[in-house]
Amino acid sequence: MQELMKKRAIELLADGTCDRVLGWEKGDFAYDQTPALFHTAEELRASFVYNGFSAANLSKYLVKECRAGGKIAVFLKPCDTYSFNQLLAEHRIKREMIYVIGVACDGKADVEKLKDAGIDGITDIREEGECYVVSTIYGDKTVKKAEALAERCLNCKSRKHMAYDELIGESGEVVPNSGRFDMVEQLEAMTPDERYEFWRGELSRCIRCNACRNVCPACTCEQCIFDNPKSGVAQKAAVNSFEENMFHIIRAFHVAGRCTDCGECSRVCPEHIPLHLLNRKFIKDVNSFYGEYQAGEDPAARPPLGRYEKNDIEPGEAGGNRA
Amino acid sequence: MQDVKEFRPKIVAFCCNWCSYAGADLAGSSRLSYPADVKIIRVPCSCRVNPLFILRAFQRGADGVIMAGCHPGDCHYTSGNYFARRRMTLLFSMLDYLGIERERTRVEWISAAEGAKFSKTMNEFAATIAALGENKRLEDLRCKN
Amino acid sequence: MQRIGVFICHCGTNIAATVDVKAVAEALGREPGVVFSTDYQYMCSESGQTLMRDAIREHKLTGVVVCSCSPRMHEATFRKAAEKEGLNPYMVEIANIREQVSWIHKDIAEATEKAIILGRAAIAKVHLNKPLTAGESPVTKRALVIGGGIAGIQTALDIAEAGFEVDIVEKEPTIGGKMAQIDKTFPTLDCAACILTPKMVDVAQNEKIRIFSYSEVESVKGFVGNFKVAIRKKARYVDEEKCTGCGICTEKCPQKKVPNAFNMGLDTRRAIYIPFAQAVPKVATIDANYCTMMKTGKCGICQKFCGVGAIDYTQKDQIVEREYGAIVAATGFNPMKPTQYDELGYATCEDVVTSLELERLMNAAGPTAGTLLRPSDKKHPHTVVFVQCVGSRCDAENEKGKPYCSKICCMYTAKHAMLIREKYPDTEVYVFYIDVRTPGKNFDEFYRRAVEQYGVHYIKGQVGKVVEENGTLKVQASDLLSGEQLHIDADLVVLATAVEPDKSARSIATMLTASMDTNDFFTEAHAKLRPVESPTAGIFLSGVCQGPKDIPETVSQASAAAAKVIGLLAKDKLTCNPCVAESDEMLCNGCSSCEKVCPYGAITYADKEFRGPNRTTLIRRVASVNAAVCQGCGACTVACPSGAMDLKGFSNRQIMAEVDAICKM
Amino acid sequence: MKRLSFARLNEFFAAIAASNALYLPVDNSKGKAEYKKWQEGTEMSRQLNTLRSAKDFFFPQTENLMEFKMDGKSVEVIDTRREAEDFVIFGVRACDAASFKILDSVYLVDPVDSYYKTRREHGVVVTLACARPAETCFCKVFGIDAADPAGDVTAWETDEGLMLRANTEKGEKLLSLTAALLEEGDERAVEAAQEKTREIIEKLPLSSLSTEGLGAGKTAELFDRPEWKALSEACLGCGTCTFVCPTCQCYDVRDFDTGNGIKRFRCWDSCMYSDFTLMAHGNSRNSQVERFRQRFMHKLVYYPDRSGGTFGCVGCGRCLSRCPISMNIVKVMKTLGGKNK
Amino acid sequence: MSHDKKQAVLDEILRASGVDVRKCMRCGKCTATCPAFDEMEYHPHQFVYMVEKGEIDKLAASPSIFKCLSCFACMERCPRQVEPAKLIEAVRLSVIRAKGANHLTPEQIPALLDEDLPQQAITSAFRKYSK
Repeated sequence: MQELMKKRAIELLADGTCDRVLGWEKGDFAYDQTPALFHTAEELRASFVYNGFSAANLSKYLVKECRAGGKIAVFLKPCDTYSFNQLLAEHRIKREMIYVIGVACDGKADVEKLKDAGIDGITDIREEGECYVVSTIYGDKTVKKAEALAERCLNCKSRKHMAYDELIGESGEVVPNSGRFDMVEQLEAMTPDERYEFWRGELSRCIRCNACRNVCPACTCEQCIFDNPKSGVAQKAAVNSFEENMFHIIRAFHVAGRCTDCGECSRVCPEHIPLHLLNRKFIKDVNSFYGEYQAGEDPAARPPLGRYEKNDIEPGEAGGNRA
Repeated sequence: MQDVKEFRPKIVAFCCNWCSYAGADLAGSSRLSYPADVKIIRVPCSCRVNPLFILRAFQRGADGVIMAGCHPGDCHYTSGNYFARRRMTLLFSMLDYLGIERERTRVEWISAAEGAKFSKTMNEFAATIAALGENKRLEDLRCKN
Repeated sequence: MQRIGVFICHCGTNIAATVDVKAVAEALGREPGVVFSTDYQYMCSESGQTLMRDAIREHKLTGVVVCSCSPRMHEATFRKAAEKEGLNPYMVEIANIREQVSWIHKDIAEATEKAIILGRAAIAKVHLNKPLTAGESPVTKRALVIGGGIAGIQTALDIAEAGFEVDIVEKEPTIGGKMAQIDKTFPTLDCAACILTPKMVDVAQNEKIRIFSYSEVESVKGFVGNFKVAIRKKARYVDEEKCTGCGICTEKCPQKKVPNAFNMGLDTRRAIYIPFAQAVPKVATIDANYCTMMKTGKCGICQKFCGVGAIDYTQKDQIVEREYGAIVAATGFNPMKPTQYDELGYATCEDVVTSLELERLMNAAGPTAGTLLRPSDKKHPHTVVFVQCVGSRCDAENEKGKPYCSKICCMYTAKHAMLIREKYPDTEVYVFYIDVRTPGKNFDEFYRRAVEQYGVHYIKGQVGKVVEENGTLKVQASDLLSGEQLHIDADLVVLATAVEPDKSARSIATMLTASMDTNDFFTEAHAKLRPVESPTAGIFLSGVCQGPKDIPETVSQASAAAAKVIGLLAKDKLTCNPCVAESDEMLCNGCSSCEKVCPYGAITYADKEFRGPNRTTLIRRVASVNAAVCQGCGACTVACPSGAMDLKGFSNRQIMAEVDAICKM
Repeated sequence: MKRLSFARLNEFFAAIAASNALYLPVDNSKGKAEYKKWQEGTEMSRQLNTLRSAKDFFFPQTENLMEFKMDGKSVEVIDTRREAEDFVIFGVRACDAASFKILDSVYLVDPVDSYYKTRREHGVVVTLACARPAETCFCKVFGIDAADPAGDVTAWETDEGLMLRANTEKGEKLLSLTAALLEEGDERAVEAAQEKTREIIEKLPLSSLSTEGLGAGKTAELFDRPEWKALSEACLGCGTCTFVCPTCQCYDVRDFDTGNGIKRFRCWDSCMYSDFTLMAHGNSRNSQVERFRQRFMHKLVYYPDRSGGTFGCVGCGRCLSRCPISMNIVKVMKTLGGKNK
Repeated sequence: MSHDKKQAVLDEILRASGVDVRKCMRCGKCTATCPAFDEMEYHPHQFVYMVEKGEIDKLAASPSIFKCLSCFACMERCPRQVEPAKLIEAVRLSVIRAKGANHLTPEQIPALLDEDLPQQAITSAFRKYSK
């Protein structure tokens, strides 16, 4: 797969389809890949990588890259194509500046899962069939891929590419019962006190590093209101529980109807706060109140907060422990 | 024993200029009273109410926030309250999801002719908030001393 | 830092009796930025305004807060006064301490505290106010009148008289409305047709007036001065241009059994018809529900007989788009059909009729050619019972009726009773009333004539039951004054049913974004001071659509509405509301979220060049707002994810400052 | 050298907690270590290191500085400083212990930061030598010995129990509080443990990282290097690296308007943020590449310039595992440094 | 009766009936519709008026209250939702209660039943007397 992609990228550079390729660059320990631009075949040969640890959603970089001029090729996993479509819908990127290569994905690994399982001193990870062979300074260990699967990939909503110019590997199907709302439902079933305790426990760990916001492909504001001293609500580090709540509620609301559920927010949170549960709540609510809608599925679709029905449910009917 | 102050809830009511604010005026000219704890902020339309304002009110010590607008279909701006309704539905659902008392937030559609409804709604809401007690889950203690 | 002046109005004792105005002035005077604070008996008075103007000048005020009545009342007054002193009018804010404080609270301490807090919120807002300048928008010099009854006719004629174009949209095939169905008018007893039809002819002949009959308003877009209205011209299957109104078709049509709506269904007409002889436009209309040709494709007799080839069975509804500067709602009323009152027997007894049906039964052009004959056996009735207030004056909880007094029934019933007694002196006439209400010039005299001169029996009490027995209507009623229960054998019972706004009014109000009350009457901008305007700018009210009225009142209101329309159309430019949305291009993402919620299409996008970091330039798509089109609802400001869109006069910071001030410990 | 039997660890903590607030790494609900106040039943984490660094104790994420109270038009300034309580941090690793020196060199030189100083004076640091360093560890590169950490007291987990050595007067005092629980310990057990640790350190992939070409005096050489662009390309501009970093010390001073007054507080800031260095005239670092460069130049060049060559990084490896896009100081050093290719 | 006591009786009747007598606009439709009109000394609209004036004694002493058939025609027809029948019921109850235990017990009823009595009348009687 990686070699196919590399070969294709080199061809695209050679035939002038694009002048740079956005992909993932090898790191020190196999799992620490960095999104990078490759301008030459040499660069690609030297450090391009694609494997079970190529987790980053590259679509957000296109906002910046579209302004840089010159056509860019980008590798997008199925979930990344949703973000791509959403960015297109919001005019944040220009389709004609981008050559999309859809790449198949059978779920990404989360190195934290390996570490939590007690594997430390990792120096390299190889894929062997359904397993990862992890080299450590304490010897080799073999782990089933399924056991290392990232949380977000356990509830993968779709293996289908929503947009591409060409595909490498096969595009799958939308997963009908992904179970991605199970946890939301569990929370809904709790009492308000339990929910409050749950979220206080989670959000109180927030260090306001803004990783969730800055990685989010829906958060592409020129300047975030929380960074804008003129907005009247700018904050830096959260001083108290209110500010922790405030930031996350407003951010979730801000991406309501726009979030593609790519899961990057939770992936990058250094404190492992399950931020996707906020976004999924909105997605679930939108689905149940206003009909099924997945941001990024169709760039021409009208977003749920940009339309209405005369008989929409009343705010008083929402919330509470619904059966 | 510290002296326990009687709990006087703080309630912010966002009222659209065309219907609910006029409804409040009618309640006033009809001498239909409602608790002084309710303070009205005039906005052109319910669709002007940003979730930020609601959180801000709670931060600053409000115990309840109510938004009142024209009845669906009667919006002065045709569709503003329809959008407001969706926004508030989602916001309230999210607040509930975070375990913040659902009853602290409310939306009512009150026309310019419904002075009585305005008064009744505000009385009810104030009673609900008084029963709930002080807002603890979305408060910012910095604003309390 | 602003230099703010605060003015507390006593409003006589309206405010001062419940709010300690001195204490409020003193407390607000201590607020940061407040350099002058005082109280005064009537701020809206000439001397109150002078006080404010003097203070603006002497204290070099940059902002003003008036604590008084609702801003819906006097905001404009105070803003104008400030403007005269050179202060931007949008630097004035009102704290509503009358409707929201003194009128609803009794405890002085509590009311004073609340007044101070509302004052603080207004001060907090003024701190962030910025001078705003109103833009201008052009005015389309044409008015639309929706409804072609006497209200619409009068409004249209008056507007046309002033030299402006007017369109009338009437959903029926002819203009004329309810007045055309009425026989005589009170208190003069002159013939309705005699005074209405000349006006209808005037309308038809006036070059400035265009009638869209058999048409309905489909959609309304735009705003004051610049409405765009789509009118649906319903297919009447007759070419209006060709039809001469000769009426041959209406005589030859073989389908004779169509209930005649103009005669309240008391007789029949043909499937192709002209509602009545003086109809305007006098053009035939095919009732597709009954026309044999339309239903089966076989017949075509009218087409054969039409000398000018006006019949066109293939005609389709047509949508006409027109632009207007002002719109007048004159959608009128219908008398309630009292079928829900089983005890009154309307649904079961043919000889229980409504007052409008009686009009037709007494009209020379009606089904009985003006001779009063009862519907069942076409015999002359000898005992007639009138029942007042049917469906009017009910409790708000009562599902059968309306809570309001229909206003016209007392007078028209007196008229009916009088006319019957005059024409048929052998007839006994009973009127059961709750109260007889006759305010109006020569009205009570008229009613007394019915009693004194014509011997009509007025009985205080209500009819409890009407049952038909062998062609006689057994009326059971109470006479509250004597305490007796009466049993009257009547030949005809006439119900004075409640006036109901026309069913179409609700959807029209929605299109016009005009507000309505719970009874579906249009709400006026101010019950006393702006009775013919809707709160929505550019929308005016004429006739019963605003509330029950008799003909003289309808006509005067119609002319008043016309005067307001003329005043508007006489302007070349309108100053726009400056409280409109504005996009901060530095923050705008160009995501189009705002555009999707804008009801006016006021937002457009363009790629613009910006300075990037370190002397680079970059091109970004950004939104801009057309200030002349924007109406300032603020939907976009919340839809905007980046906070780039804000509303002038109601900015995020201003509203949050109010929130802060109100919630302050 | 004192010895504490592992069985009596709980008693040891209880003895300290009797007169001090005792903080130690505890696993949170996500199985990650964070410092928590000890109370009966608190179990110490077995993780190598805490998710956030120990700098929070002396330089908390947010801190009130003073208040202004407003009544009408009058303003009153209120000092909100409170006498700090004595506290003990147990289980600090060598890297974090070394970071305190770096923070001290910033905050305890003139003008002394009195808020920081007070906390520092009231805090006792008990370090714990590393037994099983991770692949992301590279403290050795900066001359830090994970087997022999600094601190008021140093502790080793050995086969014979927990070995404790007081390094300072504060440390002596702390151990004297728990004297009843301690026995004399054998240096050799410590040495054995140290040897094991050092063996592992030698095998760590990053131990051979070179600082050549970096450090004091390299500003001119490194500032305009073209590689900065590619290195920073993927940087999201979030503050994760700075907030988990034990040596990042930048803060912002902000005012919070409560309606009745102002609370002036400081909170961590990050040079990665777009509004860092925002001034009245605008911003002097307008692009992410400049901000990115600043952070690493500070750690690798500017700080050494001012501190006699000491690097502003202690090699704890937190940024390596936490960066959302896995860009980190090691990659920067490898790209810009001399001998790392 | 003292004024206070009178007021207390009145309040109790208003409370028990749930009727707002002030809503009455004196149209007399209740009376016009009443099938028991001829049997009554005071008619439904007078009931309402008398309660409003506080003339409970007069009303309580009148046999009219037991002539009411509880057919509810007046309630059905009243355009102002005054519900005179509920008022009559409340007055009747207050009279019955004042009599203490001096009324029928369930055991006595079977002996008094008339076979020809319509079921509706029995039910109506229970409603009237058995409280």
